[in-house]
Amino acid sequence: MRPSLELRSHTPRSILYLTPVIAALLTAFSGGVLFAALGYPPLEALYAFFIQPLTSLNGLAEIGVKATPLVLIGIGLSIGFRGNVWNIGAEGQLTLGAICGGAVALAFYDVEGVWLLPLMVIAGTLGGMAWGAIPALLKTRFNASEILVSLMLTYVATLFLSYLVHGPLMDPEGFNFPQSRLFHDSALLPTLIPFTRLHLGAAIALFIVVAGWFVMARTLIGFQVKVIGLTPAAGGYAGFSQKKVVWMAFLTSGGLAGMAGLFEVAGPIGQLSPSVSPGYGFTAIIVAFLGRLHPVGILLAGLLMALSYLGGEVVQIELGLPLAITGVFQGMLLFFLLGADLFTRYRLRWNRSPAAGTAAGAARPAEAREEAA
Amino acid sequence: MSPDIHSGSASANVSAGAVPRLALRGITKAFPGTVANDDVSLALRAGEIHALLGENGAGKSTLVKIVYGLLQADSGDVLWEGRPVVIPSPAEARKLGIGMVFQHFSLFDSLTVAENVALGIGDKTPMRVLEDRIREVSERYGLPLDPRRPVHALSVGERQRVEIVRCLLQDPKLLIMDEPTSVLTPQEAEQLFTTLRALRDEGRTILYISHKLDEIRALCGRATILRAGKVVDACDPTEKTARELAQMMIGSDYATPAGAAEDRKTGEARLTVHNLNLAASGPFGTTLVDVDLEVRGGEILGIAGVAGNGQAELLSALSGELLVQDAGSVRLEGVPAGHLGPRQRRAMGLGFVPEERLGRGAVPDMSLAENALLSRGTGDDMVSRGMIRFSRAHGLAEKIIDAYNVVAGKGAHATAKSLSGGNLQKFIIGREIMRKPRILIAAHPTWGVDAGAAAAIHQALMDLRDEGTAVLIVSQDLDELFVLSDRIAVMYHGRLSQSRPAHEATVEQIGLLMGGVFDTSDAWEGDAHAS
Amino acid sequence: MESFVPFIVIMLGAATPLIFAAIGELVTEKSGVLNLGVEGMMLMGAVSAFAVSITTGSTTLGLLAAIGAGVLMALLFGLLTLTLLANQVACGLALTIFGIGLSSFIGKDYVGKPLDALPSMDLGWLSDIPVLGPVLFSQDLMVYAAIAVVAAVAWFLYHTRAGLVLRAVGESHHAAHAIGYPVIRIRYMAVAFGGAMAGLGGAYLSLAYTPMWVEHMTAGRGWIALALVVFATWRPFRVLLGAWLFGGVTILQLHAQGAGIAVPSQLMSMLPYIATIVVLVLISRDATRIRMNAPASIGKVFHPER
Amino acid sequence: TMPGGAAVAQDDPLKVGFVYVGPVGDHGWTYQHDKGRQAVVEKFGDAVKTTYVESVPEGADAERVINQLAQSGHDLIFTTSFGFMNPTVKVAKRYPDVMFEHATGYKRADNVSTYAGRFYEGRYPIGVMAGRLTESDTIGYIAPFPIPEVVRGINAFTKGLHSVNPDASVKIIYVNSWYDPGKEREAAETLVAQGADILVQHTDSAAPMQLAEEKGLIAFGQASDMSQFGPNAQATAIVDDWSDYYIDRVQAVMDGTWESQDTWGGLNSGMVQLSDFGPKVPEDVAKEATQIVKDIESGDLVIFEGPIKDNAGEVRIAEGEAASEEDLLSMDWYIEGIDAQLPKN
Ligand SMILES: Nc1ncnc2c1ncn2[C@@H]1O[C@H](COP(=O)(O)OP(=O)(O)OP(=O)(O)O)[C@@H](O)[C@H]1O
Ligand SMILES: Nc1ncnc2c1ncn2[C@@H]1O[C@H](COP(=O)(O)OP(=O)(O)OP(=O)(O)O)[C@@H](O)[C@H]1O
Ligand SMILES: [Mg+2]
Ligand SMILES: [Mg+2]
Repeated sequence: MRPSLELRSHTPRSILYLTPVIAALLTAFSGGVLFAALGYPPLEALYAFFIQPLTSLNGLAEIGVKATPLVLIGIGLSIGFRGNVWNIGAEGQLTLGAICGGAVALAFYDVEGVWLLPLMVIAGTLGGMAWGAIPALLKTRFNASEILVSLMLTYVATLFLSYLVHGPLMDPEGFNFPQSRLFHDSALLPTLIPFTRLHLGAAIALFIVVAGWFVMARTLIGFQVKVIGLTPAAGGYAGFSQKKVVWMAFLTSGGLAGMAGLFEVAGPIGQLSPSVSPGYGFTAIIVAFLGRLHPVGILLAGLLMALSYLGGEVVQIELGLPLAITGVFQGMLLFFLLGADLFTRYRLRWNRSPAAGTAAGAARPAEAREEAA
Repeated sequence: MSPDIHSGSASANVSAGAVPRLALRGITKAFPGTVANDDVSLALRAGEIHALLGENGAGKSTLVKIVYGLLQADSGDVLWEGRPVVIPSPAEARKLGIGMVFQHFSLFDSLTVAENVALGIGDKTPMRVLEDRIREVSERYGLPLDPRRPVHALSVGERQRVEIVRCLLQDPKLLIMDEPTSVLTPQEAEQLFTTLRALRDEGRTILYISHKLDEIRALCGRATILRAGKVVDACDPTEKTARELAQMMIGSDYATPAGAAEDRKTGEARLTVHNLNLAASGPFGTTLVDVDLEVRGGEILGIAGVAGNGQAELLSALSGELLVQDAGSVRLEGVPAGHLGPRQRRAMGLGFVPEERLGRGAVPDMSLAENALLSRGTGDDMVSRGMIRFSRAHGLAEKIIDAYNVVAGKGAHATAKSLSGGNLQKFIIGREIMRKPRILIAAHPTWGVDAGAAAAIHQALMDLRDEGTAVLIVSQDLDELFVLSDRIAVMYHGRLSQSRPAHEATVEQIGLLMGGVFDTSDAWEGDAHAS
Repeated sequence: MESFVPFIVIMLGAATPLIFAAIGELVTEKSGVLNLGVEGMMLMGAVSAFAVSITTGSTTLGLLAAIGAGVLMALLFGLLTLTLLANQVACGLALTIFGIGLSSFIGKDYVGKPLDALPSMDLGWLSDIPVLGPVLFSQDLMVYAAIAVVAAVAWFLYHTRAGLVLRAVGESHHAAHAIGYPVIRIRYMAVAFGGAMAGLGGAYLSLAYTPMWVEHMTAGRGWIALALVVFATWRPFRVLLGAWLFGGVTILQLHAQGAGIAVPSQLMSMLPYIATIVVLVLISRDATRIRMNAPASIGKVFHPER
Repeated sequence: TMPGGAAVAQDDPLKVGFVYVGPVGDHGWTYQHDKGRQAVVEKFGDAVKTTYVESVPEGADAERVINQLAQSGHDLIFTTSFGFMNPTVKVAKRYPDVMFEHATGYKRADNVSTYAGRFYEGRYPIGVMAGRLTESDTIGYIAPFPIPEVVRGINAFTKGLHSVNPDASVKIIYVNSWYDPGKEREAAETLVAQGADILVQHTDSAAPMQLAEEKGLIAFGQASDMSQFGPNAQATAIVDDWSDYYIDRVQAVMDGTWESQDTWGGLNSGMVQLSDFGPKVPEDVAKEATQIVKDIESGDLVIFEGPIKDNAGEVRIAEGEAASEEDLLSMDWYIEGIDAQLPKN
């Protein structure tokens, strides 16, 4: 008997729900072993990592805060990924969103009004779109790889933000420290739960999840993206324009990333500073794939990712685990989740091993189908 | 070892004909939901060309993949020259002396012809030497190939040649060919048969799969017939008519479409191409030069030609996948359309069946319901206000499946890739015809499709014509063109000949034109104007 | 000329870790696998090389350790993506997170410890030749090794049978499988080579360029290496060109700053990235050429059935 | 110490939290803060329980981390990066009973102190040493970002340099990173190629020091004593030493005497120190530098004393005046004699 993998023609729901549980259990087990081996109490550590952040309202709200940009960006990226458009520069688009939205807030730093926040959201979204438009343009016009262009533009965006907060957008009363004025109240996102930081952006992210699902599952545009992504030639046959899909993917993902950036500065940060994102644009790529490019999956994956960051902080605080160990642990969690995905697409089958080779020339060589192993 | 086709090394090994070269005993192979091969037994002798017949999905490809080591049988034995063997991989199969030409090409687009061949033959011949050998062998068998060209620049027909040449270079004792001639001109096919007969006379065994029954009758000494994975019959095909063979495959009779009527009444010109010029899109593409054609309502125009002579470019220019500078050079019902994309042209009543069914005509990983949407635009009732009405798409798919006898396990939910090629072809043709197009363009409508399905497709095309649609068929299969077309034209090096009524043309004439022999064409062009 | 020579010398050094990592990734990608975990593998290479060198006193062992660590990381990636068929993009990113964590964990005790730099080659009179001497004959060995690896990879890919097979697997795994090549095994080897080279790239940083260990000392060079592969349109010698361009523009803007140019430093620091984009645009016009070199099955999961 | 306070600490240790912007393994800024933390642990033993969270990004995460520390019962929290200023102030409002210490910022509250080192004080004597030691009259200066803290250092350094060697010039390169060994090395190499024979850095890694060692040049270390990376090259290093301050503040909390204050510790506080002189520093130069340090400590030497012009010729600090704390804190101009322009809006 040797195991082999067989493509499933369809995935039973039970498997779909079971695999993350199995992955979590595997992570818990090997994480426990890891913690124990390093001399930390395993159960306590696991509790602190996975459960403790969930035990308070504030903790839950914080997960929402952390997950908001991940989910927003993840949804945008997933649309592109499905259409084979590889935007890996969401971090840069996020930064531009923060810059543009933030600039609006600063331009009206002494003018209050209910119109200000919507204006900022629009500016942030447009900023992200504009930054996304560059790789889209270079891709469609000059065939330049969007992967490379979007990645490089991330560095440019970060440096640009740094330049702005060291110069034009610097707080004039801030002793020349590199940050902007604090936004006033009407430029800040209202919070959803009092005494927490959970802000309106989280609700909008939820709405985007639903909208993302609707677009991909129900609309012609979503259908076009999927067709082009799966089979570009069929897209050409159908008359769907590949360029349009590139544009639409970049404008959507750039716009959502820009919105996420604006939500960060108008939400928990409240000003422009040299670093507005701890790499949300990159983490969101993992989130998108962990969520199997499906909006609901992305929502769950975003929440889990957020939890893993919070858990990492809790174990540092409660048990004194260095960040290095949490990084290792986080890596493990991701690996197990990604690995377990296997069983949603394939079924393990135990094959009868083929009759032992009898012919001289055809004794099973090393090249035997080891792929199946 | 330095294999050479004419070394005769294979025949030296042939002892008496007593031991079959390859014997299969009780081969069974099941896939989820299907038993592709059910207790199949078969013996191939040295020096014979043996046909494997069966409808689409009968299990032919599966069986030969087992022999070539690509699949492992669930049970049963393989005996090579009397000894039981396990063939775990193609490399081992090649070591035994088994070669295979694949139905679906296993070529590498970005590599050159020579590199592709080198990969397939598994010895360490220096590239220079190999290139020379390729040139030599390919010319000898009338399959001209430039070893340095990258495969992505080759037409389908040329790619098929690469597969064949790659195989021939291996000096195989058993050569498996899964539908090798579907893209060759009659002359090319004839050349190949000559080659295959020569190979047979050297003592090699050829296992030959084809849906072209006349071909099998002309070439093969024995035939084994598969139906639903089981061996149902064996015969000497030279003693049977094509119709008898087809009946053995299907297990019942089928209807042949009525041939083209002479002098049918045609309507207005629906598709007019005038002075169409199109620069080659890639370095190895074909430039279209001054192409003129006209298709009227109620007639079928057939375009013959060897793959790679500009048909692909012409089809793209007609479908709208490639736009042309001069909008007026392509007119749909008189309206300039050269600048319009596929969706706009569809809205004007154009239907289009592309050459590649899987991967162009259909998205492999999508369901038939979704694939039914592929050629539906905003104008149809499948989409309203940018939203897709899936229940209608589903209904449409079901309707196509019913009307065209598409065999699909899960009906409209089945993915396109789970259908056999023939069934998928029926689905796509059905999808286009159901739109009631005013103009239909179909490329290679029955390539690789079994006789029963081909007849059904032909009938559907003729019915459409009779309803008044203008139909343009591009095909290499002259039999098909003669059955369907009212007029036939030939494409060669990016130019299209004048058309002439099908009943006035002969296969020989057209075959020569396809090969670029124009001696007869002047006379033909002269009287083509009259029609 | 006076300042041109040191300029080239600095550029060669700056480009070296990028060249190692990028050429490894190029081979990986040529086999059809996209491993975004270069940064993580580089860090593991850097820390292992440093730890082993400092404990054993042997640079050779350090380099071997870097190769070993890179290979192990790569095999972990291979296990997930090739055997367990997980998504390559996500696994690569996860590998980076994992590598950052693990390297800083391993490196805890090595922070702040000095190590002697790799000796520069001193070829006597050769190094004293004006202009050519310093450029060609005064670097440490790994600078030359990186260039040699690029040449070797180019030769391997385009002049050996194994290279042909590797390209074929990256072009179409189904076709390669159909004619009998062990797709998965070949990809494992390519991925492992990528890991080994990323490890060396990291080792160059921690042993030669800045002989020390600090956490996350690669500072994003793994990402640049990934971008260089795309920039090079999967052609080995263009990797050199890209790395030199990137390194060159970096040094150039530092030069300009040192010379007191009145442009904000952040804007100056953007130059290498912008230059890379501009050159990419210029060389991307010819889609056919790119198509000829880009591995068509990159990032796609291969399973022998279909 | 009050016996009572000590007794309380015995059975219920004082919880002290540290929020770091980098990894403790950066061997620079964060590394030195963590050394301070370790000194606290060493000093108080079981009477304290310290916690740290490293690599906390300046942004939305900082507030959460600080909040979590406050929420989980920490009595005293050090937030050690400028970017943590606003989050610290926000959290402090929510937890009036918790005491906060923010490094390098300017916002204070009843329960928020600020503290920073006058690192520029160390840079003046370094400038003097550089002026004496340079032969090419070109100094290379590797800087992270053009913020007041860094500009102040450059100005102090240049002032010291020109006080003894008016011909020497300073070449400045910003690498836009606090620590990226590779980039710092490239900057250092570039400066050397441009003629610098002395390297000064305000970035954290030892890469420039290593390069100086390799090339037989002289360099000044930053944040910590880097002599192990440049046993010959290091002339001296500006060492951040937070130990005493941290011990004092913890003690103050234990004693119940903690009050919000602003500490800007210079050479005389021990927060800023110069490490031992290296082998390439001649006796007389060492003596001179030591004397200058003494003068600064005693207040006899005021570094930014008028008249001081910026490099565009505008008088920034009038004759007879010394720069105010605010002038220093917000310094955004280069001093006369620096042949470069500071990027301005
Ligand atoms: N990999 C597979 N997974 C599942 N089913 C398969 C697979 N390969 C073949 N089958 C099924 O096995 C049956 C036989 O397929 P096969 O390809 O052998 O038919 P065929 O005789 O070659 O048909 P055609 O004339 O169209 O080439 C079909 O019903 C097909 O659906
Ligand atoms: N997941 C699947 N589920 C069901 N059937 C499958 C699946 N994958 C492949 N098949 C079947 O496997 C066969 C693949 O064999 P192959 O590639 O030779 O095509 P074919 O049937 O011979 O096509 P053609 O009609 O063009 O000759 C298809 O016929 C298809 O029906
Ligand atoms: Mg078949
Ligand atoms: Mg078939």
